Amino acid sequence: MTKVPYLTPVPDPAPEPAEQAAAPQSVDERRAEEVLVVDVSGFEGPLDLLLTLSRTQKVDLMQISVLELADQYLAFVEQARALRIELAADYLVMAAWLAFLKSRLLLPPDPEAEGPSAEDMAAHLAFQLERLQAMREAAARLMARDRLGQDRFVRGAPETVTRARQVSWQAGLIDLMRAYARLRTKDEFRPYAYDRRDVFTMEQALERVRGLIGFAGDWTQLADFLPDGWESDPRRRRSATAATFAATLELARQGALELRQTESFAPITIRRRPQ
Amino acid sequence: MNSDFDSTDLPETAQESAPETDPQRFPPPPLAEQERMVEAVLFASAQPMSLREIAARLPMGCDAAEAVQALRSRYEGRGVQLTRVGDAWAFRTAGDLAFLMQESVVETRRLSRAATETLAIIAYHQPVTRTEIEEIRGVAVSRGTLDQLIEMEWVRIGRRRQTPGRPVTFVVTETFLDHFGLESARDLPGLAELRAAGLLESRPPGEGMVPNMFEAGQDEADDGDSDIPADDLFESE
Amino acid sequence: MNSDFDSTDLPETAQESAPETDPQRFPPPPLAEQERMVEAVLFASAQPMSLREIAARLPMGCDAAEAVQALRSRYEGRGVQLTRVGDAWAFRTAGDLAFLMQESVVETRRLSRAATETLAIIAYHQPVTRTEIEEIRGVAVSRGTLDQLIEMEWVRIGRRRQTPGRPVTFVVTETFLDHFGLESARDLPGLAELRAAGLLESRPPGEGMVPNMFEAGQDEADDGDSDIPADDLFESE
Repeated sequence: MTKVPYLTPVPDPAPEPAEQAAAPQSVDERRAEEVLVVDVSGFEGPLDLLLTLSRTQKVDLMQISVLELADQYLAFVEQARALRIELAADYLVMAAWLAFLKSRLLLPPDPEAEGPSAEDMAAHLAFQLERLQAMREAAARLMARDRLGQDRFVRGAPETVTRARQVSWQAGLIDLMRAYARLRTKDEFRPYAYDRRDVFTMEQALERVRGLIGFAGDWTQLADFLPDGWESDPRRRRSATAATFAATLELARQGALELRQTESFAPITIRRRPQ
Repeated sequence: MNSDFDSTDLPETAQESAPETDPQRFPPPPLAEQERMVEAVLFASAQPMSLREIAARLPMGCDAAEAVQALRSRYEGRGVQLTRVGDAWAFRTAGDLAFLMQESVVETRRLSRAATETLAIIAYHQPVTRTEIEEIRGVAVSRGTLDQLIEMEWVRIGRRRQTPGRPVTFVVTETFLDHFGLESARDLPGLAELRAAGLLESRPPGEGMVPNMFEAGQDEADDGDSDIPADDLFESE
Repeated sequence: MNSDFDSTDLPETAQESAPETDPQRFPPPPLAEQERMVEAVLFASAQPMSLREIAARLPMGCDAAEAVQALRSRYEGRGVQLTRVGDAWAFRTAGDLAFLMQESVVETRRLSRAATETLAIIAYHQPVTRTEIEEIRGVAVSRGTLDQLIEMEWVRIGRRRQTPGRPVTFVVTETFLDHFGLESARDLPGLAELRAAGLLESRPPGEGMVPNMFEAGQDEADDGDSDIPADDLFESE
């Protein structure tokens, strides 16, 4: 008979299990049940759940009955559903796969079928369970070793090694000059100098805004401060706008003017700071 | 003499304290004296020291390897032992005296089950990719788990695997060996048996095999730190 | 300690002499064993320990004084000695080996290309702002590069430029001039001389191609690099 683990629903408190109070159980039985009284979140994935279920078979993992295991797993999932426990998708994927494997194991082999046989699939699952179990035991053995800081100790008063460190840097004048020459030569290939005709500098903008702000007693749009002949060409307009905006920020910082913007992307208006 | 270290092996940056000592003119101190020196140097250090680091502190012409061996047998059975940690050496108190040392115990954060399992898998299967760890555990490895192990300096990033996607691999460190009292990763308990049982093989599930239930492998390529030089120290053979 | 694991996993090393040993019923361990115990306890202790403190850590019935004396003679002439510190005991490096505890290292390092170039620009154009350096190099200057040059005392921070943002400027130091055997930074050969020396082989840059942006009063204009398409200038370093 397949033993089905008892599930506590995750969201609601479990209805008091009747059989716990009822028939007295043997210690072994109770312990076996306690192991399985876990909510799904207590398992680290379907493989972990399968490994826990396989323990109830009380056989070496090498001789595990994958068919029985599949039944146990499917019953577990069925019960979880009955209790309306949300199972993570990977549990359901495993359930579907196990149901498929079960049907393959029960049916006579189809000589036409391609891919691994049902036995291969079952063997691989058994291998995975065995390997996971082996790694768990290895982890426990590792953690039980004499550990540094708990069983074995380092020198409590290590002596510091005084380190007189001198760094001598290797760089001669020739390296320096070469580096400089390299940079300068590079200029011929890389046009890092740009055409300044289309650049309105912040200095120019500062000068212009400073001169104009005196006349703008009331809120005036930033765009109105752009110099003549810079509005049409988008490149020139962008440069002039950026420079003018930076200049107004600078002047605002100095306390010469005030900036206002009613909402995001609304036009920016400025005025001279009232005295 | 000094066969393990020819001069080109020494870091060219470091010149130890008596550089004016000409090895031609002054013979190295006798082995017994070299042993005393290694004893002093290793006693003073809380961290394991490699032969090269020890040699850099000794006068020219000393044979660090031989001195270490002599020292090791001297401390056999003592309350303090000269233990090998990968390619390095350190004095550690004997494990059987742990009961005396309760007061020195450092409280450490208890590792989660996921972390201990992941650590064991890395140690036994190294170098191992994240996908392989996930394949063995049957669940996705949360980034925090590996981060924690790396932060504890028990795990580091090894060479990239030369397979499509060039996934990074994980290996255990010298600090790991030191912590668990292992001379090398080959001394992991039960390693030979596990290998003989075929349980350290990574058999990729074939078509139609157990489903891959998590989105593994997608983050392998972005793991970064591609150029961490991975010396073969701890990689299992 | 090992409480979280089944007893089957326990290594055979641990727990041979149980701490709950009843002094009435069990004789104290032999002196050789007591000596081992003192050795481990003193090794692991951060402070020198008095006989009373040592005794408190040993099993009942041990003779701490005798064990300490035995241990002391064992370490006589070794690289490490059991020494008395006030009325307490501690392991210390043998006095004649103190020289091993210092390490004088002379490292010779080459400056990185980024550092050399940055240094050259500062030397030729000082006082120069970071933005200007970046404009000449064509790549961003990492903070680390400037920090390194400042730490080497070849570069220091000069006056702030009296322009918006008041950027700091960098200048070379006396130490720099000393190292390179220069009277002043003005002694650095100019472009024409570099060319004459064969260091600059190609033809001179066309007029107007390279604006002389480092003449006083004109460089503010170059400070804002907002109008330069970033990708043209800043290749990643």
